[in-house]
Formats: sequence, structure tokens, C-alpha cells
Amino acid sequence: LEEPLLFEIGHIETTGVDFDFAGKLDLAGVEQPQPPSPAPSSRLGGFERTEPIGLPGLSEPETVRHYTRLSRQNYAIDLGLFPLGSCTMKHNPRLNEKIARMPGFADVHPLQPVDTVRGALEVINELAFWLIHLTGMHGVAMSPKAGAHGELCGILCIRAALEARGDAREVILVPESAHGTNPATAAFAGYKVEDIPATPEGRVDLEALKARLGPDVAGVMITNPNTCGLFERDMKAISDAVHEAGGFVYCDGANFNAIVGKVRPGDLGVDAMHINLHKTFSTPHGGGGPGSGPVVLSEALSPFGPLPYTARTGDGVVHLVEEEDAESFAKEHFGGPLQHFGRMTAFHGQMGMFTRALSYILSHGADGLKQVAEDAVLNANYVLRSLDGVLDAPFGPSGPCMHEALFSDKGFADGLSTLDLAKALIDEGYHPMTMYFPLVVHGAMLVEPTETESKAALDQFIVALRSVAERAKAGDESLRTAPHYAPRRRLDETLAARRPMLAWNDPDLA
Amino acid sequence: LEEPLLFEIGHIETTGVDFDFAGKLDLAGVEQPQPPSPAPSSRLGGFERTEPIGLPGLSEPETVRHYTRLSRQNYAIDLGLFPLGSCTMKHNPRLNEKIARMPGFADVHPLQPVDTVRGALEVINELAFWLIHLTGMHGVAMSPKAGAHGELCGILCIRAALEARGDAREVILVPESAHGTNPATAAFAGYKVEDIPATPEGRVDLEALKARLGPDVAGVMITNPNTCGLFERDMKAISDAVHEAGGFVYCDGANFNAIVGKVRPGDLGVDAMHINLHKTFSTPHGGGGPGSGPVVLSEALSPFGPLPYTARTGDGVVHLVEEEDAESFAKEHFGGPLQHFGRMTAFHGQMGMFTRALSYILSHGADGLKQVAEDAVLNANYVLRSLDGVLDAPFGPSGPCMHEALFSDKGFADGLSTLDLAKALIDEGYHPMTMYFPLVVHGAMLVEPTETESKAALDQFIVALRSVAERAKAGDESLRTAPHYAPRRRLDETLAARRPMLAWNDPDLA
Amino acid sequence: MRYLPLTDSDRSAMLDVIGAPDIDALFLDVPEEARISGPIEGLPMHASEMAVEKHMRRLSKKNLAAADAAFFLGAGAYKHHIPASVDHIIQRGEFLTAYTPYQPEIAQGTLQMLFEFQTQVARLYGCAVANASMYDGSTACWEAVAMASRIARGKKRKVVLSGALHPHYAEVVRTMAKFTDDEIAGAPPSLTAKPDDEGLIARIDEDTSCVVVQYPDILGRLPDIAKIAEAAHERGALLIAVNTEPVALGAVKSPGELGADIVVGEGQSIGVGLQFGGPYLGLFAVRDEKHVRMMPGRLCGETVDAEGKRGFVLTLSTREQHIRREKATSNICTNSGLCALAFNVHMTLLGEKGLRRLAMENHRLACLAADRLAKVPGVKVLNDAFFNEFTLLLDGDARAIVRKLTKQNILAGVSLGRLFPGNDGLTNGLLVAVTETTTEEDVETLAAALEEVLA
Amino acid sequence: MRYLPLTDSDRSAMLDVIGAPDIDALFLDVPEEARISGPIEGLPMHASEMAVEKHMRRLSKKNLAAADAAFFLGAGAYKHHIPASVDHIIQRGEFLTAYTPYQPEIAQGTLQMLFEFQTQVARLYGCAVANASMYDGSTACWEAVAMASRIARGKKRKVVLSGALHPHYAEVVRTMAKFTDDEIAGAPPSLTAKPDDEGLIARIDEDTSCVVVQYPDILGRLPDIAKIAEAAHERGALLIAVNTEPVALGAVKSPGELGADIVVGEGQSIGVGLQFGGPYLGLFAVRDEKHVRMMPGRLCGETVDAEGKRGFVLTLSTREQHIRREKATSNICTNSGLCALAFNVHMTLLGEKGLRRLAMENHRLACLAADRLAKVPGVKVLNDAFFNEFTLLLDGDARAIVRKLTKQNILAGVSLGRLFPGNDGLTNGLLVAVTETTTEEDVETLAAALEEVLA
Repeated sequence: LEEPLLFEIGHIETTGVDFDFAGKLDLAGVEQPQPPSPAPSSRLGGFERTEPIGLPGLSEPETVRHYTRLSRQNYAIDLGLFPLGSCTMKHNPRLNEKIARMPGFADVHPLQPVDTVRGALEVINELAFWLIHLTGMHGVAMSPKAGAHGELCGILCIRAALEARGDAREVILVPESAHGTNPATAAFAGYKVEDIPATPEGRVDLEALKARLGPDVAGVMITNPNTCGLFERDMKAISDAVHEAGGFVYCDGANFNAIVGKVRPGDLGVDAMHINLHKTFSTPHGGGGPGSGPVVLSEALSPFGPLPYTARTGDGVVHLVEEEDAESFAKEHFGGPLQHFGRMTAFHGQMGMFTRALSYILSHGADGLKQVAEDAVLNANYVLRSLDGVLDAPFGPSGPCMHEALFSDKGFADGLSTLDLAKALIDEGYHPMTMYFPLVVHGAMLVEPTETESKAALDQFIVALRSVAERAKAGDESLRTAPHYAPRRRLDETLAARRPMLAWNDPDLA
Repeated sequence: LEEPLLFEIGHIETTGVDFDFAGKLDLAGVEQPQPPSPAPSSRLGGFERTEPIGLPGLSEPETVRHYTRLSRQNYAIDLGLFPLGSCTMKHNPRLNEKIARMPGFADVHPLQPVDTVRGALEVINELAFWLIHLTGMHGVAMSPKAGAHGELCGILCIRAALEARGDAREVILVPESAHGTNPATAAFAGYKVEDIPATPEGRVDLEALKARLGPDVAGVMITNPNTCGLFERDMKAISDAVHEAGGFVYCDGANFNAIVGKVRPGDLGVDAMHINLHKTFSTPHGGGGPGSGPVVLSEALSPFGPLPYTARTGDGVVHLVEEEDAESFAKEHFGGPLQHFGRMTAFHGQMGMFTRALSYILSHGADGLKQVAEDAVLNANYVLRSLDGVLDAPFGPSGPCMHEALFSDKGFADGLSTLDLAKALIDEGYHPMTMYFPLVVHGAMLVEPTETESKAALDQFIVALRSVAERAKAGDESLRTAPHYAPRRRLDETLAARRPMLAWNDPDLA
Repeated sequence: MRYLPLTDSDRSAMLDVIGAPDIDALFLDVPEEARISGPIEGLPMHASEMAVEKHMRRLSKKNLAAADAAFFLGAGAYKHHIPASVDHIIQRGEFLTAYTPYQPEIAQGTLQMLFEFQTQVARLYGCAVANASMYDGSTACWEAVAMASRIARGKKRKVVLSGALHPHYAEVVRTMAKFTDDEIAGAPPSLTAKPDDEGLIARIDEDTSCVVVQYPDILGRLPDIAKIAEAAHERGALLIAVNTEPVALGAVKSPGELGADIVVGEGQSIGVGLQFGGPYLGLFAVRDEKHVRMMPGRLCGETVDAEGKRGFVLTLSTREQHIRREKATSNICTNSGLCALAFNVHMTLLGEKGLRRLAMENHRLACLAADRLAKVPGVKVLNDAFFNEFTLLLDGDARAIVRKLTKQNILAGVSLGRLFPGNDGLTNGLLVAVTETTTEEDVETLAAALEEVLA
Repeated sequence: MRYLPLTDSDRSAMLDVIGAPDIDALFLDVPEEARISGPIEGLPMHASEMAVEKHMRRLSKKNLAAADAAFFLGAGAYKHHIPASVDHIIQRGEFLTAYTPYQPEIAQGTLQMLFEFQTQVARLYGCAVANASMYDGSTACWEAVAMASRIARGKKRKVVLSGALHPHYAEVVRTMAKFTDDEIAGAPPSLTAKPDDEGLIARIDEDTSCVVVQYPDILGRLPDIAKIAEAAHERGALLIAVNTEPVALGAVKSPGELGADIVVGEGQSIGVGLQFGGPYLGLFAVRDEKHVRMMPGRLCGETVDAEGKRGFVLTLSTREQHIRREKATSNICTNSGLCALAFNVHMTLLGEKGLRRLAMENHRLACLAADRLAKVPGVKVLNDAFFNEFTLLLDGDARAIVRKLTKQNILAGVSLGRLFPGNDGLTNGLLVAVTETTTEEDVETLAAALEEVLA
């Protein structure tokens, strides 16, 4: 069933809200409320709107139906396994949704006097405490709004630290298998980006890295576990080499899900790492956000983190430190000037995600969080090995994978591609895996089942994947036109980019 | 996509809940909670369970997915127009869901001391006030749990009132066009049931009724607006005649939606009428309940209503009157013995529905409620007239209908039935209308669009209905096997009744 | 009005199609003298969401929510923790806003859920078949009595009620029996450490259609169902077992297993919540399949569709009143579909393992509480055995003491005085329920307060 | 663990398939000295829903919720009533638990929603094209400055900020500019009845890539966007208009209509709620289509599928960093999808009619409040014109007064001292916001308390 656009069914004269009393309804059976006080004349300074805006409305019944019907054209974790590698589509606990909506969290203004938001500050500080604890780091910047924002924050910390010691370095090294966000971030922070190659077994080439290090290198950005699904065995050696050369180590924490509770990045010499709360800590993806990207920092970088931040002093009180008191607070409590690099956003970060992530951590606890990593890795290896002989796993010989299994398109019949297989998977009732990433593998397919899938769900998925893989190898031409049973057939993305239609225009007016 | 049964995917060893601390989690960063106090030895008196129960569990991710997927096999108002006549499938406001979940309503025990539930009692009393006000009656029994329970309550009031005057009458008269619940209710209350015929124009035959009245007739049960979708013009005359003969008038209030704010049953001489809160007052149907069926009562019947009830005294306090104080309360405040007929249920009725219904009444208010009836009737007449010449409307010549439009299968090609048309409507994306009811019309189709449908939604529905009606008249054989595009094809109801399988049995054990 | 989609121009256009000059022309059949013109008198005009929400919040805040008190009430309604995902699922529009599944092709979601629910209830109760739910425990209890009457075909008219049956349930049975001429035999409970099973058995005779016994009973004790069943069956009577706390059945044997013929009860503990008494969830099951066609309420059954695929339908509806009219097996039309879903989801989350652990946690905490409270001077624990609810005998009128403790935000339990008004021998009894939501601090709070008030 | 479906027997069976002796064998690549064995130290073991909920509720209750106070805070975050259906819809699993719509065939729900959202934002802002949202208003503001730099191709490096731009927004721009070598010209606002448009214009020169002006500004005043736009355009600079209260645009002309080139802002007022500052919703639009390919963030566009049916896709993603790597137009990957949905739904419920009435109700109440507060001795209203927020000048340090009123559950507003620390000239200023949620009683409460504290 097709659902028209709001603009095709709404009316300028329709509204799904009522405005009648200023929040008063006095009953005792029979009393009529007072009519509202008369409006004084407008004080809009002559800027009153005169022209129509063009915003159609719907009544509540129509609204609920419109969006309910729209929603049913989406795939979601609640409907089935979502094997998108590097995206960690795990279950979103419903308890966390309930908690985020408690009035003391949802209905508090960011600029309320701190005495009226002590609980909110405690949430931030408690989450900060556990993030530091789980990563073995020294400090954390909580305000970054998403993973990429966190990356930027980490790189800016590095830059600020280097500047503070008068060391103007210009280059950030990024391995081939890095997330695409990494080079973009480094460039945004004003750095030149240079690639470091991968070894044939899918890890950073330590020797090549060492060879490139020097006084112009501000740091490296590394993803660990990397995008080939492998743990960087040489991480400590890499860190040591970078530190020795006077640089810093940034670790992309998008894949922290694989190692939480098993190894602490701080123990491997990492200086900064962002944590995607919507991945490891399961805040809902929501069709593309909001995210939240706190950045844990080493002792060397901690003084340079952005404002505002929270800190618990010896008396147990959690403080909110902003521009005004950053200097004096640092002097009093940390015994030195705090060299923050500034502010990355208005207000204090993604409170709505903090409450959910903290609930997630407390729910899983010391045993559960470790189990998260173990089950995530177990599930990925189970998928990897169950497809032995069906799909090519280029790094299969390198040993067990971490939380994602990487396959290539080797052996597909001529003219059939990873894209075709992915779209055929839709017809089997699944969201496709990540495609063509990492770039180091031809026609890459990156499958991340996550720990919240049951063995039965994996078995069913493996059957489906095996079936489409065999069809791809056998040259089944129907794959080329898949999906056949989705709400839409393949969409013309070229047309969309060539002649962008980015807003609805009334065809009657065209 | 098929969804297996819980029993096919769950495990006895799996659970989606954790039990670890008795509600305590003390953090301040690092404190471990105390292990729970040791269990004393069981005091179950030797009745300990020893055998397995056979209840498989699912983890939370599996549970959410199982039910999300199941839900998508349902049709619902949130997905589209639901034209079930006599069922009043209108929009359920989401505000009311929010209100019903406020802790002061959702988390209160029915036997708390009354001083701790004053607000709950006020809700019941306020709703009672408005129900009485809207119907022009004298009292109301709030505790009946659903419409049929309310009918029973009303008839028991009549019986109690007759018994109180020592008048043992044995017969309840029920017109042909009554809801099926009416005769069942009268029989349950120990009455003999006799039918009263309808006139050719679809109303109660007043003369036939008058002719049957006599000292053995306890009362009549009448549905107004009736199930032919027509208002009983002679209602007042009927009431007068019944009263004159010493009987009482029960009115089935299922169709109150058509007349709320337009006419008060009390003004037409009704003695008792149940109100389906899930119909006129829009509490959600929930796939078959819960309902709520308060019964408004005339002055003559009010003293006989069941316990418990609420009453506001002159000092503004709302009292809860139960077995214990019913006698004394009646004496003190109503100046006479209260002759309640007993208790129909534990506790005080459907509180969760009361909060929603009261919110509905206050939201609509004096203008909105009247508009409800007007728009409901307008929508029904629009459907009726838009199908002129397409579907036969047997009572179309009787004038405008009320909130539902009645059609017959006249003109359908041989061998095609109302059932076939209804199932074909499923393929058009709609829930079928009520079929084969009322019995007075051949192959009856009763369409109730309700007031919460837009004109655009009606127009779309009319196109679909017109199309299937024309196919039924043209003899399109494909109707016979409809639906073709639903989650299931026609289901074998005969098989289900002949060999009932009413619980899952493990086929491996069979 | 935010809930009414028609605009004024829609309305005129539609009146034109209908050929009516105005809306009132459609109400011509309503006698003019009775027709109301203009807005309804006395009722305020329509109100914004914000206004209604504020008004209702004000009323809500006039109640003491269970979570804000040290809470010990039971007596047929229990406070349990309900997982957040239960409410998430029952708010799915496809469940919340669906109708009774009369069109099975587009109602498999509700139907499969009901089939799962029936199976869960049947297993929990140790029965062959359960129905798709009833209004609540008390009406289910009455329906069971009526069913036993039907089975006895009017030849036996006596119903023997245990004195320790929930008094509201007994009252419902008595009320309804007034109109069906069944004879009800019952008496208030005696304050003994064990239920008086022998006394109950002694009241069963050849004219008895059924015996109704609660398990655990209203004082928290555990009657010997097997023994009573045997005695009833010897005299040709059916045994109806009533359970008001399904969590108990995670710890003790099921009534069906012990020989009860019809098992009914309240399902509110699993998934539904307190809600000031409603909506609740009536559970109804029969041990033997042979009684299925005598059962009240809806039944969902498995079948196949035209292509042979498994599917579910409402079945045996020839028993129902909308078809059978005056010959129906019950007066019930609407059931408690959404509450059945909540039960189904919560029970699925629990599973056997979770239910057993939940039950043992309830029992463990109840034992600790009983031991602690027994130490308070002036307090005696009546029960020999119990699950999560027991009776205290206080040195004083329990009802007055409960009221007093309310002022300290302690909801101490249900006094027998409130449950059995007019029975002077019971006024010192206080029924105390303890669940997994009760903390040891709550128990300490209650103990300390009792100590003070009884000193 | 309730969130982990594998059972121990599943785990062994899976290890068998993998051919690993135990789980740790899968973590072989993690150096043994760094590998943690056993549960994580210091963290409590897993906790029940009930335990976590209680803990979080305790923390929640340590905050004063806006609904429990007489509430007057604004300054970039506004308390508005959000219809209950908005939250219902965003909790639909199909929206809540979906990923970024990279597979458009099974993501039309999110994509069509984004297309509707983009259209709504563009129209509200008087622009041709809006993107699919950004993190919040402050980061959107910085992205606009960066976009202006890109358009100027590094030839113009000066950014002129209005002194009455939200100080946090200005701070974000300054922070980021440090790393891109843009020069930022700005100054604290002066406490005048009208904004100093002339002073701002005077600071625009030929090296200026863009001018950033807030409308209404941080003191609630309305700058003359048209005049500033003209001046900027004359010097080859772009005008960036920032709006932090979208409801205002139901009452006043849109920045696009008045000539702003890029319009950005905070969308939190519509559908999102206060949430202690996040997640919020960055809105971003350009007046002229020619700038589309320079825009940051995601864009959803209309296209057709293989059968010619209309559909929607993410488009122009060659601008995005996951494709362009170091040449991307922004660092943004995740946006605020779910908040955009909330905005989209709330705006749909409002419609033009509702938005205008909402705006006029805000303005009406704000006018009444300003008049009432002006009557308090020691209080002066700064603004000539305003929408729903205005600045009071108090006889005293506003910050201390705000703290004092907190104790009476009055959240009196945002002091300029907190917003602009270190600016002694501003310490008496108090920013007061009034919305449809403000009652006349709230205003009376504030007026009375101010009267007392200033006496």
C-alpha cells in the first residue's frame, strides 16, 4: 500500500492540536473555564508574517495513520537480524527508553541552576566514570554529539596538546582500513592525511608505520578491532613507536563492542578514543541518529578536553565546569591550569543518550558486559565458519575474527556483484550487510551479527546467505534485478543525484 | 514472513528477566551490592512443584521481535479505515494512553485506604457525573466490565426493582434488530425472551409491541439507534407504553456514538442503558477488550444499582460505598434504604478505561462531543449516498441513516455472497464491514465509518467498495477465493470447530 | 478539534452529495422536542491536550502510588515488576487499535497471541484447555459456577463455597445466584493455621454441583486440593479451584495436577499491574477436554488456510451469545484481549526459569518478612504455610492500625475487617503480601511502625 | 542476562562448529598481558530491570523538572507542550531501531519522513533546500560558517558575528575557527532596546566571508535581517541567520524571505523537548539551490524505482565524509534522525494553522508577562520588540536572584551573567521566556517573588 506525502493529504486549514485554555480546566462538575485574557497588541517590531508558509497539517487520527503506515516500509532490528558490519545493530532495551523519559531527565533545561540538576550531573559523571573504567583511560570528554564529532574532539585534543608544547606537526597517518570518517576528521582539524598500507593478513604494516614516523607526524588514527574484523595484535608496539616519535595515538572506538570487558585500550597505549554510545552501549539508531560520542583521553591529553565537563570533588559533589570557572576549578582541584581547547557544542552533550547508556552498563554489569564482547565475537566466528566453502573469507586464514566477519565476491559468476547479492538478501527478509567496505577487499561484505542474536536466528540467516551466495556463484540472473518483494524495486540513485529533488513542490503550481 | 509459535522458538532454560538484587544498586562508583539474605527453608506446606510446567521463555530481543512481527499480521485503525458496523472503530487518542499510565492511576491498589485514593475516586465520580449528564439520567453503575456485563447489570436492576415491589414478571421483549447480546443477557438473568417484529422501514413495530405488553412483561430491550442504522422515532411512545404497562425500558447504548450531544436517552423515557466506553468514548479495543460498560439508570432504577459505587457529598468529598456502609450511607445521605442488588465484580470497575474516557470527554467538550455525533452521521450518510446505484440500501428510502449505513446483497451475481465481497475488500486494503447482521436484511453489510475518518479516506474507501461491489454484480469468480494478498488465505473454520486444537502440543511428543 | 478530521468545506461538500441542506436534516428522526441544539450545556468547551493532561495529573497526584510507599497489599491484586518491553508491545498500534479477530486473515497477530496465551494458561493451571480470557478473576469464578450448573443440567443446585474464598468473589457468586436460583453454602473463614478442609468436605452432598476453593486461600494458606477433589468427585460434584496469584504456581503444584476440574483465577500479577482494580484478566481452564463445549468465553483454535498454511481462528463460537442469543454459554462478549497480550508477553519473558525464580524470590522475601514481623511484640503469624501472603494477628483493630500507618506512607496490608465487614472475630487480622518489589527496608519500616503503634 | 539470547549449550555447539576449544581461543590476537580474565573489576554484577530503574529514578528525582516549577528559561532551549502522539510514533520499533537508510528499498519510511522534514524546514525558513538535520543549532551554525568559507574558496577569512548571537554558538564557532585559521570578529551585546544593526554592518568588509546574526537574538530582540543582508551582499559576504526558537517563525517573517543566504537553527522546540540539552536538532537550509552541493550533512531526494514508482534515497552523498574522506563537506556522519522525525510529526500535527496559533499564544502570553513584570519595582523591560522571550534589567545581580528564587521552585530565567561570564555590564540582565505552557499564575508567582527579593 502506498502512502502519499503529507503535502498531498494535508491541508493548511487542518490542525491536530487545540489551543483553548492556558493549561486550566477547573471542573468540580460544572464550572466553565475563563476565556483567555485579551491579546495585547503585537510587539513583533513590524516583522509580522504576512505570506502563507506552506505547512499543511493533519488531524491526530490522520497523523498517527500516516506515520504508522510509513514506518512499515522500514526494516529494523525489531523485525529481524541487521547484519550491517561496523554499525553494531544490536537490540535496544526498552527499559532504557522508559528511563530516558523520566521527568527529571527529559524535562530539565540545560541552563537550570546547578542545584536543581544535581541528579543529571551525577548521571553524566557516573557514566563518565564507567567509560574511563572500561577503557582504562584517565579522562573523558562527554559533550561530542556523535562518533565523528568525537573523532574531531580527539584530534583537536591532540592538536591542542602539541600546540601547548609549541610543537607544530602537520601530518596524521591513517591506515588503509580506517573508517572513512577518520581522514575527513583529520582534514577538518587542519591536518594533512597520509595512508599507511595493510599487511596481506589484514593488519597495519608496523614496519611501514615506523618508517614513516618523524617530527612532522602529529599522530595516527587507528581502528581496533580494525575494519577487516581483526584485532591489531601490534597495538602496543604501534603506540610505543608513535609515542617515541612524539606523536599521539587516536583509536576509532566504533568497534569497542568486540572487546569491552576483555581488554582496555588504555593498556595498549591509546591516547584518545571515541565511543559510539549507539553502538556498544545500545542507544537506538533511530534511522540515523541521534548519536553520542564521548572521547576517553589519556593522562597526557586530559587537560586539553573541551568544556563543559563534570567533576566529582572529594566531598562527593558533582560540579559542572564551564567557561566561567574552568580556570579556577582546575587550579583548586587539579593543581594546575586546565588547557581546554574550547567548546564543541552548546550545552552538555547528549543527556538522552547518557541515561540510556548508563542503564545499559548497570544492567549488564561486570559479567554481562564481558559476555557482550564474547557473544558478539562468538556469533561472528560462527557465521564466518558456517559459510566456509560458500563465501570467500580473505582473512579467514588469519585466525578467528572479532565481532564481524569479512567476505569477498571471489567466485561470483561474471556480471554479478556484491550489490546484487545484497539486494537479493532483502528478498530473503534480511537487511544487507555492509558492502564494498573495507576497500582493501574486493567486493567486500562485512557481516556483524552482534551478541543479541540467538543461535536460531543466526542459523536462519546463514541458510539465507548460503542460498543467495550459491545463486551468485551459479550466475542466477534474477539477482541482478533484486529486490523483487521489498516496498520498492531498485531505486535510481543516479537520477536522484543528477536532478536533485530535495523538497516537495506542488505539481499543480509547476 | 511467517512467525513461529513461542513454543517452537523458546527454551525452558531461557529467560528475559533478571533477578539479582532486591531492588538495590548502590553505586557511588564502586560499591558492590550485598548478596541477598539467605533463603529460609520453604514454607509451602509440602505443595512444592516438582514437575516441569512447560513454559518456554525468550530473551528480551527475541521477545520484542516475536511480538513486533506478530503485530504486523493484524489490521488496525492505525493502519486504515475499519468500517465494522456496530463496533465503532474510531481513533484512540494517544494522550489517553499517557494519562492512564500516570502512577497515581496505574500504580494504585484497589484496597488502599480511601484517604490514599481520593484522586482515583474523583475520576470515577467525575466520569459518572458526565455520563449521567450526557444521557439525561439519574444515576450510574460504574462497575460493569464490558457492554454485555452492563446489559446484565441493567436487567438485574430491573429485576431487583420489580422484586422490590413484589412484582414477579417473566418476559423481556426484544425486537428483531437487537444485538445478539440482548436475548442472551435476558436469558442469563432468568427471563423468557420474546421477539418483536420490525416494520418494513426497519424500525420497531410499535403496535405489535403495544399489543404484547401486559402484566407478565418485565421490560423491553431496545437498541437505539437501531441495528438498521435508524433512529427509533417512536422511542418516547414506546417508553410511555412500557411504563404504563408496569415494565421498564432497557436501551442498548452501543450506538450512543450517533447521538451523543444531540439527544438524551433520559428524555425519551429510558430506564437503563449501558455505555460502551470503548465505542463512543474511544478506549482502545485492544484486539478484543478490555471493555467497560457503565450503566446509566433512571430515578426508578437507581436505588437498585450494584455495589460498590462512589458518591460526592455536600462537603465535596467523594466516598466509596461498599457492602459495609451501603446501608448507613444511603440512610444518611439519600434519606432511605438503598436496595442494591449486590456485587457484579471484585473491586470498582475498569479504572484504566475510566481515565481514558474522562480524558476523551474533557478533550472533546461541549462542542466536540456534539460534533462527534454529527460527523459520524455525516460520514455514514456520505457513504450511503455515494454508493447509490451500486449497492442496494434496503432502508435508504426511510431517509437519512444514523452513524452506520446498511446494504444488502441484492443484485450480486449467482453464487457470490456478502462474505465474498467482504473478503475481496481485504485485498483492497480494508477490514470488511459487519456481515449478515442485522438478520432482517439479506446478506446484510453494515458500514460504520465513524467521525475520525477524513473525507479523503472515505472517498478512497468508496472507490474500493464500489469496485468490489461491481465485481460482485458482474460475477467475478476471483472474489470467491479472496483474500489473495492477506497474511492468510481463507481459513478453514469448520475444521477448527470439528477438531478443536486449542493449545499447542509438541509434535515431537505426539 | 484535533480528533475530528473533517473541515468545514469537507462538510459542505459532503452535504451536497447527500442532498441535505444541513447537518440537522440528518437528525430528522430524532423528535424535535428532544433534540439538543447548540453545544452541550454545563460541559466545558473542548480542551487542549495540555489542559486535560494537567487536570488529570492533578487528580493522579491525589493518590498515593504504590511505588511511593512501603507497600504490603494483596488480597487478589499484587504489585509486581513489569518489564518495560511489555508496555512497549501492547502499545503497538496493530495490537492496541485492532478489533476482536473476527476476520482471521488479517488478525493472525492477535489470534496467534491468544493461542499462545491459552497454552500458557493451560500449562500453568495443569489443565487441557484454557479460554482466551475473561473480565477478571471474580467473574471467571462465577462463570465456572454457572458452567458447573450447566453440566449438572439443573439437577444439582447447591454450590459449596470455601469460607476462605475471596469475599468479593463469593459476593459476586451470591449476587448472580440470586437470579439463577442456585443455593450458595458458605461461611466466613476461621482463623486457624491450616485451612479447614474437613469442614468444607463435610458440606459437600449429593445435591452439590460444585465446590469452590481458593489456592492459596484468602488468608494465604494452602488447602489440600487433592483431598477436596477426591471428596467432591465421590459425591459427583466438580471442584473449582480459584487462584488469585499466578506467581504462586511457579512454586507450588498446579490445581489441575491436584485434581481440580475447572481452574479459574486472576491473571493481573503477570503483565497487567494494579490499576486500582481494573482492567484485570480472568483466567479460565478445564482439566479435561470433554468439558470444552460447555466453557464460557472465546476460544482460539488452530486450523489451515486455503493453501494449507497453519493459521488460527476464533472457534466453537456457537457457544457464544452473539450467535446463540438466549442459548449462549455466557453473557461475555468482549474479553480482556490486551491484558491477555500483556500476560502472554510477560510470561514469555519470564519463561519457566524466570517464573520459578520469581516465585522463589517472592517466597524467600515473604518468609523473611514473616519471621521479622513475628518478632514484633503484639504480632502473631497465623499461617503454618503460605506463598507470598500471610495473615498477622495483631493486638488491636487491624483496620485502625492500617489507617494510622498510612500517614507514614506505609500501606501495611489489607485488614480482614475491610474484607469481611461485620465479622467481629476477624477484626485483628491483617493480610500482608510480599513480592519481589518489597525491600528489606520496607519490612523494617513496617516492623518499626507496628512496634510503635502496638506499644 | 536478559539481553543475551545465547544459552550455554548454544555456546558449546557454536564453538564446536568453529573448532575452538573455548571463547578465549577467539581472543588469541589480544596480547595475553592485556587480556582481562573474569568479570570486570569494580563494576557491580548484572542488575535486574527493577534495580536499574530504582537507581535511575533516584537520580531523576534529584532534579527539579520543569513541570514542577514556575518555569521561565529559554536562551536556546524552550519548554513547549509536545502532543502524546509524537512520542508514540517515535517509539515505533520500525523507526526507533532502524539504521541510516542506506538501503532505500527497505527504508522508505525513514526516507519519506526525511523528505517531508526537509520540505517543512525549507518552507519554515523561507529557503529552497534544507538538509536532513544536524546535531544541534550550535554545530549547524559552525557548519554554516565553514560552508561560507568553502564558498569563498579561502579568499575571505573573516567571519563577523553579531554580539547578540547565542554565546555558546559563538564559542563553538571560535573554537573550531582556531583550527581552520578563520578570523572571528565579535563582541558582547549591548543592552539596548533595539539590536545594534548599524554597528554590525560597520564591521563587514571585503575580507568578510559571512555575517552571522541571530533572529530573534539572544536578548529576544528582532534584528533587521533585510538591511543586514543587503549590506553583506554589497560586500560579497553571505548572511547566515540563526534561529533558536522555530515557533517564532509562525509569527514573524522567515529569514530566507528577508534575504539570508544560509539559515540555520535549533529545532528542539518542535517535538524534541528539553532533555538537559540533548539530543537536539540542528536545522540547516539554503535560500538558493545553487549552494546545494556545498551543503554539509545528509540530503534525501526523490527518484523512481525500476518499475517507475516514486521513491526516496539519500543523495549527493559524494559530499559526505564516508565517501569523500578528506575532501568531505563536513565531519558529520550520524545526524538527528529520530529528532527530525519528532519535529516532522509535531509540525504535521500543528500544520500552518496550529503553528500560527501556537506562535500567537506564545506572543500573547509573553506580552502579558512583560507588562506584568514591568510593574514590579526594580524591574525594567529592555526590549522594544520580542517574540516569546525578553530581557529584564533588575536592580541587582540577576544570577544571585535566580538562585534565590530556585528555593521557591521558581526557575526565573537565564541570567546574562551566566551566559556572558566576565561581562560586568550585563550582570543585571535576566532573560525570561514565556511559552504556551506558562500560566498566568506562574507569572504572578514570579512577579511576587521578584517584588519580595528586590524590596
